[in-house]
Amino acid sequence: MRNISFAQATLEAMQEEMRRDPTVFVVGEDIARQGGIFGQFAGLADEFGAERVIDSPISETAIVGAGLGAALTGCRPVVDMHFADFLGVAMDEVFNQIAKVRYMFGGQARVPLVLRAPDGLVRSAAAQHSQSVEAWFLHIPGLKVVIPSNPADAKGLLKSAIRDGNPVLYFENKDLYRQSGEVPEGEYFTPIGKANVCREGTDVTIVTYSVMVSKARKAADLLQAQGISAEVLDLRTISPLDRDAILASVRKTHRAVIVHEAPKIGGVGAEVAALLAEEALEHLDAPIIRLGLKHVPVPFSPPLEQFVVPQVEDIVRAVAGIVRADEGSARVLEGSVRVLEGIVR
Amino acid sequence: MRNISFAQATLEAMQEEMRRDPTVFVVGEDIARQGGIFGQFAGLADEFGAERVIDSPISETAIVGAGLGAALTGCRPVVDMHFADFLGVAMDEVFNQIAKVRYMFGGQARVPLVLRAPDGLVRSAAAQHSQSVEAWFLHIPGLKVVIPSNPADAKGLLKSAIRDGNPVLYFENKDLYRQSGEVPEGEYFTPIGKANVCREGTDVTIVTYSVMVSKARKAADLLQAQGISAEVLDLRTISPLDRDAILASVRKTHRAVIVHEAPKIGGVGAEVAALLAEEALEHLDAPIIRLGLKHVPVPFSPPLEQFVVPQVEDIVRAVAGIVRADEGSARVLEGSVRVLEGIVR
Amino acid sequence: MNDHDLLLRMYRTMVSIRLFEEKVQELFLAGEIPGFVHLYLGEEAIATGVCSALRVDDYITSTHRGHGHTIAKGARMDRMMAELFGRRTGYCKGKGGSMHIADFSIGMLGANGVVGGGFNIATGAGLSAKLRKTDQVAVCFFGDGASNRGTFHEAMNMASSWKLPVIFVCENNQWASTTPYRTTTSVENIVDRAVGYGMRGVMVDGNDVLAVHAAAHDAVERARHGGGPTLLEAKTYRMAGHFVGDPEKYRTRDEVNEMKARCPINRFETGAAVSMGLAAADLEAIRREVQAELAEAVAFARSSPFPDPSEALEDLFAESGVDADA
Amino acid sequence: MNDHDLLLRMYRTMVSIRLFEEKVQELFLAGEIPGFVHLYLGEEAIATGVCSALRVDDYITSTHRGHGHTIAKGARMDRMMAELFGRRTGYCKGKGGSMHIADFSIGMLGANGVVGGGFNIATGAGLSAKLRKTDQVAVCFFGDGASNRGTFHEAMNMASSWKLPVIFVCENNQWASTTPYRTTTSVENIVDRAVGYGMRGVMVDGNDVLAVHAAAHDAVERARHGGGPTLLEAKTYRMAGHFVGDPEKYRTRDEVNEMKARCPINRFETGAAVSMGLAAADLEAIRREVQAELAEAVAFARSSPFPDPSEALEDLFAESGVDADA
Ligand SMILES: Cc1ncc(C[n+]2csc(CCOP(=O)(O)OP(=O)(O)O)c2C)c(N)n1
Ligand SMILES: Cc1ncc(C[n+]2csc(CCOP(=O)(O)OP(=O)(O)O)c2C)c(N)n1
Ligand SMILES: [Mg+2]
Ligand SMILES: [Mg+2]
Repeated sequence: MRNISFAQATLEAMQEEMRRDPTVFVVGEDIARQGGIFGQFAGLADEFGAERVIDSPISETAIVGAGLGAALTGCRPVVDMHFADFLGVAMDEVFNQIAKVRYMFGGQARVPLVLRAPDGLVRSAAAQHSQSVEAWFLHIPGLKVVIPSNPADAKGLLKSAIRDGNPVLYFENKDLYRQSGEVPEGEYFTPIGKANVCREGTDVTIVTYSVMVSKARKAADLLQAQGISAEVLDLRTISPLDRDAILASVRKTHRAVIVHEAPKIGGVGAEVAALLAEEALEHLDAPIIRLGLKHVPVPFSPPLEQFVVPQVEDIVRAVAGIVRADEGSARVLEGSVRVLEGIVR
Repeated sequence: MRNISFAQATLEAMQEEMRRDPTVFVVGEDIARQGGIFGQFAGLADEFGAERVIDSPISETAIVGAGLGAALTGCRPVVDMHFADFLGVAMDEVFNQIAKVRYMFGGQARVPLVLRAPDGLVRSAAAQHSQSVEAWFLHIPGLKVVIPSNPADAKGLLKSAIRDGNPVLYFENKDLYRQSGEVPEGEYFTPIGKANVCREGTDVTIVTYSVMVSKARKAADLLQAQGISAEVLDLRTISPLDRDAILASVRKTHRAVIVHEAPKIGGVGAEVAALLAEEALEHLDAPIIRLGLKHVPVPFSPPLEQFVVPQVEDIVRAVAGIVRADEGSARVLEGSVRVLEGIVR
Repeated sequence: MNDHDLLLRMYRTMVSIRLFEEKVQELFLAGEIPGFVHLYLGEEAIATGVCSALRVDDYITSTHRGHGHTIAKGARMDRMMAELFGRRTGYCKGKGGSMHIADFSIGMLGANGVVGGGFNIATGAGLSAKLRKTDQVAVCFFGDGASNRGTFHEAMNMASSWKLPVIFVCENNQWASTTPYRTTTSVENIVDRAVGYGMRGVMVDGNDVLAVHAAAHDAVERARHGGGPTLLEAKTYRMAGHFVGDPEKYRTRDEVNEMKARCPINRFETGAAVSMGLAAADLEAIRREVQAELAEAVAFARSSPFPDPSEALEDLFAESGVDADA
Repeated sequence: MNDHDLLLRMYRTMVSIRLFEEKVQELFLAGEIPGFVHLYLGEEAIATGVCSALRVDDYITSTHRGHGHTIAKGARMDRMMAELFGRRTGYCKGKGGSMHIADFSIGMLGANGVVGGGFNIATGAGLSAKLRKTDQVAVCFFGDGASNRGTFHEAMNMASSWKLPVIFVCENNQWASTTPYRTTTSVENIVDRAVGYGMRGVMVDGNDVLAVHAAAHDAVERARHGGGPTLLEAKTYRMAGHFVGDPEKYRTRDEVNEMKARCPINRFETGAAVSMGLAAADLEAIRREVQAELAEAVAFARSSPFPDPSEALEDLFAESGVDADA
């Protein structure tokens, strides 16, 4: 194990895959000369040349659409979106073309394409450079969506995404780039579609992903001090959701709090909560709480920006709220209900 | 009251608003010469001229973006998207510009803009002409989203949308255009943000909207014959959701089935279910069931197309499933729980 | 291939398209074909002239009006017809229909329901050919209306900046559905836009299959040998309504009839065929063969089963994971 | 307004922009300004020349590099600075910051964090002026890099087809962030693209404020009187990094220094100012006045309060409903 940054981890994945397969290439803005605006492509152009590490025009529909054309004809393109905020510019390409070609054409097409999209808040970048939009893609059949929270998964998921025969959206949080963590030596892959219990607990499951995993873990530490044992489930893949892992954890803990940086309303948290309400209602001892961006665009001014996004204390408060409310009264209720259930079912 | 078609009802709304306010205009493809591909603009050009009923180039970013520019400078544009499927082409304009200008600029801007988007399945139009994408916009702060299910609301909501000082997405289901219904004489407005209980019931709430309302009502009739009393709640507005109406109905019936034509995963139903799991968990006597499009693009072949979308029988089955499961055993449980709750809370 | 063969081959293609489309119209109106269909009637010379200049491993992207391109690139009429019927034996197993027909085995990368959706896909196919160092080329067919989409601009600029082997073929049929193209398009000729991309632009009579073939051949050879992209505008006319069933209230019968007189197939039969000394009997034989093939195609489609509903859940993802693609 | 007044006004505007930007750079590096800032250093003559040809009720749309446009259209430096500081007294109450500054009261419809996001907004403002039968015009400022966005194409085609009163002003500063424009842009001059829209195209030296003013004045007068849109390309150079803090590894200091010698303000001082007989003392006085104004602006920003967190929930929707807007 080594300690490297998230950005460095993604760079290793690119290097390994590009060395192995000459049809892998990367295209986007400020990639070759600048090495990526977050340094995540540093040095790639030197090793692989301008033919495979391509500075594009400011033409998002072209880089995404051409990525599809190249994927259909024998390449494995990696397209960098610069900011996830600009996915909207190429939404038709993602939604009507990339996600659908295989299905519409009856399985003729293979689409080994990766879209990398740096997302999330960073340094007061304001409304058009701070967004997290993964939920849209959960709702679009034909896409896989991954969203790592740490360097090891960043590398392993990017390698899996590049090897996949299907379109994968890879969301990478801008605030995570500089964070370091342990990364295995040698080649490895993080499976797409598998969540990760990154902290075990018994009283509540905090379902989360990306930059919010570290906030959730901090919250779990604080909760521990209050005698509450929180499990933290890092989804890692948003589509397809790891239903089994979510259900298993909540069936164990009987309570769920879901946290993401994207707007609460209509977010991934809604799908997770709905899944639980559909498949595990009888295991729930408390309301399912969701935390996400307040329902406004991301404001510029630092105090406003911090206010609209979930903080560690918000998570602590939310968890404590549902565990505590339960403790006295509801524990009693719960026990009685279980007994009754045993009798009548 | 008169009986007119949904298309005719939208046309009346346009006529009334365009007569009243010379800054209202409409732009889109096949509007003036053709009167809209579903006849929904028939005759408008004759009355208001080519200056205010404008056939546009096939330039969705331009018609949507120019709609914003015109809205910011004293007009009240109505922009027709031709098919909701093409919203992705102008997603950046909708998402990064229209939804955000007022907020980003600290409240300086007014954006009285309506985007009309015909959605849903119709006659095997296949993957790129059959979609319902309202859920994306629920997740975008700064937009209002309405989605009528009948001619009366179609007219009343379109008039409210045009009068609103904010951007409103108006989804109109293609299969509804030819359906007729009662429409009041004289001017009226259907309020944005208010759901409508269009059938009262006591055993379960079917939360739905748009074309699925009539399927839900048919299902409710069939369920009645089985002794199950279903309430049908027509959301009418997707954003902001009428939380009070949803909660009130489910607190009364204790069960919810949510139905839409858009993909189940990540759809509006997820938000509704999550809302219930957060605010009304203790009132729920059964899992919350969601019905929506199976997780694939819409296939062309008629038997496939019918298979992927929720049918009346699916609704009946889903409702009967949760009400029946309850009936024997759970009714007992429920009563006991209520008693216990009274004791411990 | 000698000239004679080429001419006969092109004639066969044009006739195949014409008869296929007439049959589709008939079957659609009879209720046998679901969905929406857009016919290529009157524009046969363009797909024919262009695709006859391509190899089977070259790529094309098509439009909502894609039957002609598909036939010209070499697809089978039976599997096409079955697809239009929504049957399991169709090219897309009934999942696509008229607007989403594709045959990847011959480089036909798909019709497209999104106007202007093909520009960037073709550009990417060209980029891929360049990266993989093959000498394949990619052709993007598109309409006059599509030339107003932003994707036209982004693709043209990218293809020209990077000298990609792409030929952009504008089928200027003078109408974008119900709108005469000059009311929404700011130039008389779409080819005038080539200047804005430093790209070669060529205009041809799209109803003259020999002219189209010659111009396409030239553009393809350039592209194949590193000479970069071409914008090729073929002037033509949409003889049928925008879609089958279109009431066509926006244009007069006179206009349509006048243009029908310029039918590319007629023109070939009475012009090139005569001057190049093709035997009338040979042409007649081709027509008969195509008719027979088409009759079989219809019979094939009719007798093919609909897919089972459960098949709706197949074909979303390729088998994958690290192993499948290693 | 006589020539003398105009010249002095333009000089004041250029100096205001220059000093504002230098101060912003300093304050950003000192950590007083959050977010990202893109400076207009070296490009002052363009916004100045263009906006001096506009009325206060004309519209402009701006870019991520928008301070210059905002000042030139007549905004107050104090409220601008307060916005950059994220304070409640800023133009956008601290919600926008550098990339989203706007002043609707003077027709400044907003900076834009999306490159190419302004094309269609300006076109819509032009459409609106035409519909409302005012004689207002709309100016869209954009960069060489933005000219490769599809929105450029769609807006240019629409504005030309409908003869809208819009002037598209390309600030060709030769770089799109880290990319030299010729590596991704398929034409030498952006103005070459006007042909593809049947639009008038004009190229000027963007470091010559008089030339810019003259060309803009001409375009504005045409637009105002029904003569339709113009594409105006102003050649210039981005003297600073793409954003403050940019390591600029992609270009040499020599290149930058050479271009700095063409400073538009210097050029005005030593050229037009002399030949037109402006008194050096007048120029000096202007500089001093601007400096004082700027010092006040900084003091204003520093002393202004941050918004209260709860204000984050305001300004999403206009008060509305049928009554509010009736
Ligand atoms: C992005 C998009 N906008 C609008 C449509 C609706 N539409 C389908 S075909 C068509 C006209 C296309 O005109 P043109 O490109 O000239 O092709 P033609 O039909 O003449 O072959 C339109 C507007 C669409 N399918 N996609
Ligand atoms: C749609 C979009 N793509 C990419 C970016 C990132 N970006 C910001 S500025 C910039 C360069 C813009 O170049 P140009 O238009 O020439 O303007 P300049 O910065 O030179 O003034 C890029 C790529 C963006 N903001 N928006
Ligand atoms: Mg056409
Ligand atoms: Mg530039």
